[in-house]
Amino acid sequence: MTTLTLGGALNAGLRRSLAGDDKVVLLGEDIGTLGGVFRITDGLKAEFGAHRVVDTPLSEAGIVGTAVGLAYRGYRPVVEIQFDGFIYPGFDQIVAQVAKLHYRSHGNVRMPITIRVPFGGGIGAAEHHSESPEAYFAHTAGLRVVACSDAADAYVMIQQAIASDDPVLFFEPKRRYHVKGEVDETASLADAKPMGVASVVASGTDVTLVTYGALVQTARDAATAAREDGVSIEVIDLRSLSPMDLSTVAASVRRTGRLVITHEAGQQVGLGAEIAASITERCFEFLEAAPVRITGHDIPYPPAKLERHHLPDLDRILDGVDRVLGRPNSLSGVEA
Amino acid sequence: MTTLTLGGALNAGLRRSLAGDDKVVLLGEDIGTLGGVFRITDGLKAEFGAHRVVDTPLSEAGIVGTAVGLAYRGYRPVVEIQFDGFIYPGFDQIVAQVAKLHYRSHGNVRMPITIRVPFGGGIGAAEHHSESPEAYFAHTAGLRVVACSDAADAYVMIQQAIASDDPVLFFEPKRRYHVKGEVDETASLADAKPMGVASVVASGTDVTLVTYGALVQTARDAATAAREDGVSIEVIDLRSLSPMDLSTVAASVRRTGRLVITHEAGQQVGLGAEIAASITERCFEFLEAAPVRITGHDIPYPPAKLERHHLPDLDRILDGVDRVLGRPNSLSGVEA
Amino acid sequence: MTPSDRHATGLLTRPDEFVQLITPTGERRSDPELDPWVADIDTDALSALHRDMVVVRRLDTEATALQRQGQLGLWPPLSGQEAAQIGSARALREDDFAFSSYREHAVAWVRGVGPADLLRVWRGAAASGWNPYEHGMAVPQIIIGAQALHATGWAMGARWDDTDAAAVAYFGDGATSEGDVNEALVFAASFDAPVVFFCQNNQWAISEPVGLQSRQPLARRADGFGIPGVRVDGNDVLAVMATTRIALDRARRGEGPTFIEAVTYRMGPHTTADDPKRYRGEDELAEWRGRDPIARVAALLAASGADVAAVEREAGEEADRMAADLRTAITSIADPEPLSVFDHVYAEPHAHLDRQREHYTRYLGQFDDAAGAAAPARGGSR
Amino acid sequence: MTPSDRHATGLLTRPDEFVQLITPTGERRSDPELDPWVADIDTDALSALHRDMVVVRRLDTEATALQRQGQLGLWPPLSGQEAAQIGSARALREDDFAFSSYREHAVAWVRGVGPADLLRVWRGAAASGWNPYEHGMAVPQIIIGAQALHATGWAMGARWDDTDAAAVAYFGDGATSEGDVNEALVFAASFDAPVVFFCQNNQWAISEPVGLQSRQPLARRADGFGIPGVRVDGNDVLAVMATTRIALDRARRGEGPTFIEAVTYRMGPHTTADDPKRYRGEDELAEWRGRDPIARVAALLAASGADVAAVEREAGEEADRMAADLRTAITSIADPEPLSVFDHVYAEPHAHLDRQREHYTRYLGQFDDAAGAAAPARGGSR
Ligand SMILES: Cc1ncc(C[n+]2csc(CCOP(=O)(O)OP(=O)(O)O)c2C)c(N)n1
Ligand SMILES: Cc1ncc(C[n+]2csc(CCOP(=O)(O)OP(=O)(O)O)c2C)c(N)n1
Ligand SMILES: [Mg+2]
Ligand SMILES: [Mg+2]
Repeated sequence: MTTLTLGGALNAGLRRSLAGDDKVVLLGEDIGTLGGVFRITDGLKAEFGAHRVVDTPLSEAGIVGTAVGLAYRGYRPVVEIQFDGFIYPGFDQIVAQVAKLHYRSHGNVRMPITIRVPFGGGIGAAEHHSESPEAYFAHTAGLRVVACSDAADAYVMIQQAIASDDPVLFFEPKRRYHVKGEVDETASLADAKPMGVASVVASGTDVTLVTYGALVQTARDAATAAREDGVSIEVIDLRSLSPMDLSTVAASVRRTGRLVITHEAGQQVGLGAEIAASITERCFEFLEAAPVRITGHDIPYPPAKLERHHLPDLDRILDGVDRVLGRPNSLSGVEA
Repeated sequence: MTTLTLGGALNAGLRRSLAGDDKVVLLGEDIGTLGGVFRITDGLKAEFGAHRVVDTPLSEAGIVGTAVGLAYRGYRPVVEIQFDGFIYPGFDQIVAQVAKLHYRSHGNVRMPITIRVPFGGGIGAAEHHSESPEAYFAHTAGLRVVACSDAADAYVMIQQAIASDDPVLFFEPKRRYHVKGEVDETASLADAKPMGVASVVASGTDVTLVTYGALVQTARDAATAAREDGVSIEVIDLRSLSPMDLSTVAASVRRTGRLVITHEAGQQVGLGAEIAASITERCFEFLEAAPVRITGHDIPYPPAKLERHHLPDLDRILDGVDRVLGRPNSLSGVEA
Repeated sequence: MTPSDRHATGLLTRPDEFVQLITPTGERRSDPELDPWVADIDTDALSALHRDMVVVRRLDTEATALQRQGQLGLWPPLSGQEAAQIGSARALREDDFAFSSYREHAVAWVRGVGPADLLRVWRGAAASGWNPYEHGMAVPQIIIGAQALHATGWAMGARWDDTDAAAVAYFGDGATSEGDVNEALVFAASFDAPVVFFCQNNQWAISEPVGLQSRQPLARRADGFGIPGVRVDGNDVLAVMATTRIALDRARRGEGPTFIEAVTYRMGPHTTADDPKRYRGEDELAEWRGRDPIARVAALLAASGADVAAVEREAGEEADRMAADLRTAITSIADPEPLSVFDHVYAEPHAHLDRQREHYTRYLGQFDDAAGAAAPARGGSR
Repeated sequence: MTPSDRHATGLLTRPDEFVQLITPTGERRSDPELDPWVADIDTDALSALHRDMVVVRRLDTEATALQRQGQLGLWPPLSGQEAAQIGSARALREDDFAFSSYREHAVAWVRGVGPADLLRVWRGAAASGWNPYEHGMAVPQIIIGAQALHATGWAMGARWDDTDAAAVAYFGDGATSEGDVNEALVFAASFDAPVVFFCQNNQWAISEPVGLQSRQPLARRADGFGIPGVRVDGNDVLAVMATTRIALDRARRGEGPTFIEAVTYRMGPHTTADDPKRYRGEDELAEWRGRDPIARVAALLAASGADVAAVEREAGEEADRMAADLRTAITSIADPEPLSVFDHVYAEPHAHLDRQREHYTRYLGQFDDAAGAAAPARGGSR
């Protein structure tokens, strides 16, 4: 076991993927000489050369579009989008090309492209630097979408994403880049938990709390706080957002009868809606209350000084837990 | 009252908007001389001139981006995206600019831009010509999203969208362009039903069936067919997808206790998820069964010969009705 | 065939000229820069190019007819652009890779795509017609300009792989306004990608004249990106071939991308769903008929003493055979299986979609079981 | 000030030159094409430009200091680009409109934006600093290149409105690779939009040298779109002003867009979060220090017999005042009200968001009610 930050674990995982397969190439803005604005690719250009770790011109459509061409030629491109908010100029290439080419070519052309996206807020950044665009991609057939939440998962999941023959949107919780964890760099990928499976990161019996990315830690903290309050929360780190491991969530909800979902993205037509709807379909008889969503507001990401009034935090999550438990909460008495 | 096709009603509505406000300009590919590939802008360039109905170079980001600049100058641009699948190159300008500029400028800069999108399948078209991208926009804060379903609504809603000081994604059910209806061209906009309000288009007591766009007609047909079968379906045309008129839906579900939602877009993180989740939040005590979603599959839009195996139709909707009623249906016996 | 060992390729930068080797009346103009690159095109080879063009023009009329008969859902005709497509495609090597739009049927035909595979998509029976790796040609692209980036990426990879294969990106005049095409020029220049940007300026993007996209020759676009641009008579199969060969040779030598504007004309409608009378006059069409790419080759053959009647007869016979094949092919295209809607969305198992497929299988099963109590079909056919 | 009545504007197309009026050592070079456009810039006017540059450089160092002190979250310094920004902004008329990126603080300053409004955003206290209509300047743009299209659209509207106002789009060298900038050139050319594309080539896009975006002068990009391009010494305030005036004059006369590449250098880091030592050497910086935009104006003033010491003293005093204002301003910026997160998302009522606001109001209310039984706050500060 090595102690690595989440960012360091990604770096180690990328290094191992580059070393293990000649066809893995990294593309992005400032990822070479600079090592990325978050230093996730630090040292990799020096180690693998400028044809493996490629500083590209400033164009997201260009990066993703050339990655498609490289995939046509048998490469496994790993694209870095510098910040979440800069993915949209590449949106057409992602949803109309990357997502569809395997289908359109009847499986002849593979698109094993990994698109790395540092995502989410909480770092006091300027606009367009704190977005949570995952719902757009989870709604897009042909893509896989995952989000890691700690160093150990980051290390394994980035390698799994690169090894996958399908395109993967890989969301990295940027405000947790510096959080350390234990990583087993010797373990084989074959033994690792598959990318598509959720993790129960805290067991509980009263409420199931589902999240992913940076909020996994917040959810754990909420579970700890609630325990003092006599409420036992089971926390599930979804890990894969498309497909979602609904079996794991449903199994938990069948026991707890109560579901809270939290994410930073806006509520309207977000992941929380899908989880709530899908679990209601699967567990209707078991539900004691309607699933509760604690999410970012449906607003453009606000200026830094206001982001704490936008992002779900421990208190807002616990307020949601109260709601699902029918205890007094912020919505008590509000007409449905 | 005049009898107009849905397409003709849009044309009439656009004409009235152009005549009523000098600042209304239409921008798009082939909308001028040709009158649009669906002829929705037929005759308008001849009537209002090339500065009011503008054939643009072939670039969706260009069209939307220049519309932003025009809005900055006080114009009310009405943009035509030729087909649903061609909106993605303009996605960044829509979600990062159009949607956010009113917020970013503290309300100083208005973005009264209407983006017309012929959407949906069922016309035997080539790929990228049958998409239902509405969920992406309904998830985007700062945009309004509406879908018309008949000539009367088309005529009124397009004028309301143009008159709105907010940006509106205006989805037009292209396979219904030729369906005729009665339009009152003399009525004043002020008296019309607001754009944000849903319509109960068929009353019923057993099941609430919610949809929008082209499927409204299919849903009505399903209600008719079900009546013979002794099932009374209330059909709601959502009309506005963001915000959604959930009060109208909730009021219906409180009576019926059962909800079916249908749309052509894929299921995962689609509008149906939001409606199911929101209504479950509001009507949990009233629900007799989990809301059922009948949607396009989560696949890239298939080739024309397969589209009938992708799109919800009368039979699939009725299968969903059976499901929500606990009658034998295609899922009977399938593990949840 | 490749005189690059003898001649320096040179930086073919002639954006403001109108490079031509065969005039509309069939005279052979000499061009010291281009001539060596088609020195191998003797009477036989020229007759073969003539035949190619006759065959693909027939392909076009036959497919258009099939659409009128309801056998195809749609067809985007190539008529008028035979020289541009044949001349460039015949310059390609087997290990090169073509990325095209929806209109390059002649390129596909040269790349060995058979009749059924050409029609499959336009019949609505399949998402694509052929395996790209069997023909060195990508699935055609409908999103205007997107393929220019794919070609560039492929070419970057070809270079990193140390091959001398090249990519060619086909796109139209309208496409030059899309960000993707311009970004492709940026990337290609930056990475010295062995890619040929082959722009068929057929004067129209549906109803929009090329003047709306650009007030000046499109070939001049390239220089601003550091890429040599050349403007060639796109109805001159020889000039197109020479130009493309030079561009490919540059690419193979590691000298990077070239931009070719082939000036041509779309004689037919944008697609069978289009009515060009709404936006362009008969005069224009008549003028371009006088520049027919096939007629001028026949005239040149005649002038050079070939038995043109025989050449035309043989071409006609091959076109007849192809047409017969096409009509057989169309009947051979089976309707896809309902459940194939779920195939190939992912390369690896996907829990959600697998479940959706299972549900839909069960749903369809109700109908098979005609006597079954559960069979809905209450709405009849929709 | 606008000699266009006397001189034909001419199509200032000098993409391969390096247009300069003041050498780095302060010599005045004559340029028959440009000179008439700055004939009004006498010693006083030149001193004013000098003062402008001194003040905005101080603005930059003060803001950088405020960031280091934790008063700002981030600051993207402009140091080195004073001449490019001042020279161009001082050429604008009040009814013109500037669309900028995040780095054009000097432009904002010239447009009359006050200290608090300049800092507000970088403190994280507001989504934008000023009302665009009060200053003829849009809210700055972070999405690289997007504003080029906005400027073009605004200019199209200005033309349709029959005004002779013009738009200017500021963007960097890196931005030229984004589709949006290229599409803006297409639209501007097609609609003869009165817009000036003002590209500050400061040699770097974060860690990427300009050579990665283009192997040749960026000014040459324009010609391929049918737009005149000019390459100007961006550290020469006079040449920048002359060039921008010519371009604006063309725009006002209905002659369409111009592309200006102002060759300059970003002396500081990309932002206060950047460490340029990781990607560029001291030599390069030293070389560019020798081309300082302020020093050369001082040298020219000295050569022309002005009392440079006085000019510099007055500039310093104004900079001191501005710095004092800035420090007062920063303390005046109030933290935004929590519920203002919901303000201005829409211009008209929105049922869903109104409900969300109501919920959040109620949620926050629990905390106010400190003694209330319901107040959660169990997690304390997160
Ligand atoms: C992104 C996008 N926008 C719009 C369209 C609709 N469309 C299809 S073909 C076409 C014109 C293309 O013109 P050009 O590039 O000149 O090619 P041509 O059809 O003449 O071969 C348009 C606008 C599209 N397919 N993709
Ligand atoms: C669409 C987009 N992609 C990436 C970024 C991240 N980013 C911010 S500034 C920058 C470099 C811009 O370089 P340039 O255009 O030369 O302007 P400069 O910063 O030098 O003024 C990048 C890549 C962004 N803001 N927007
Ligand atoms: Mg064309
Ligand atoms: Mg720069």
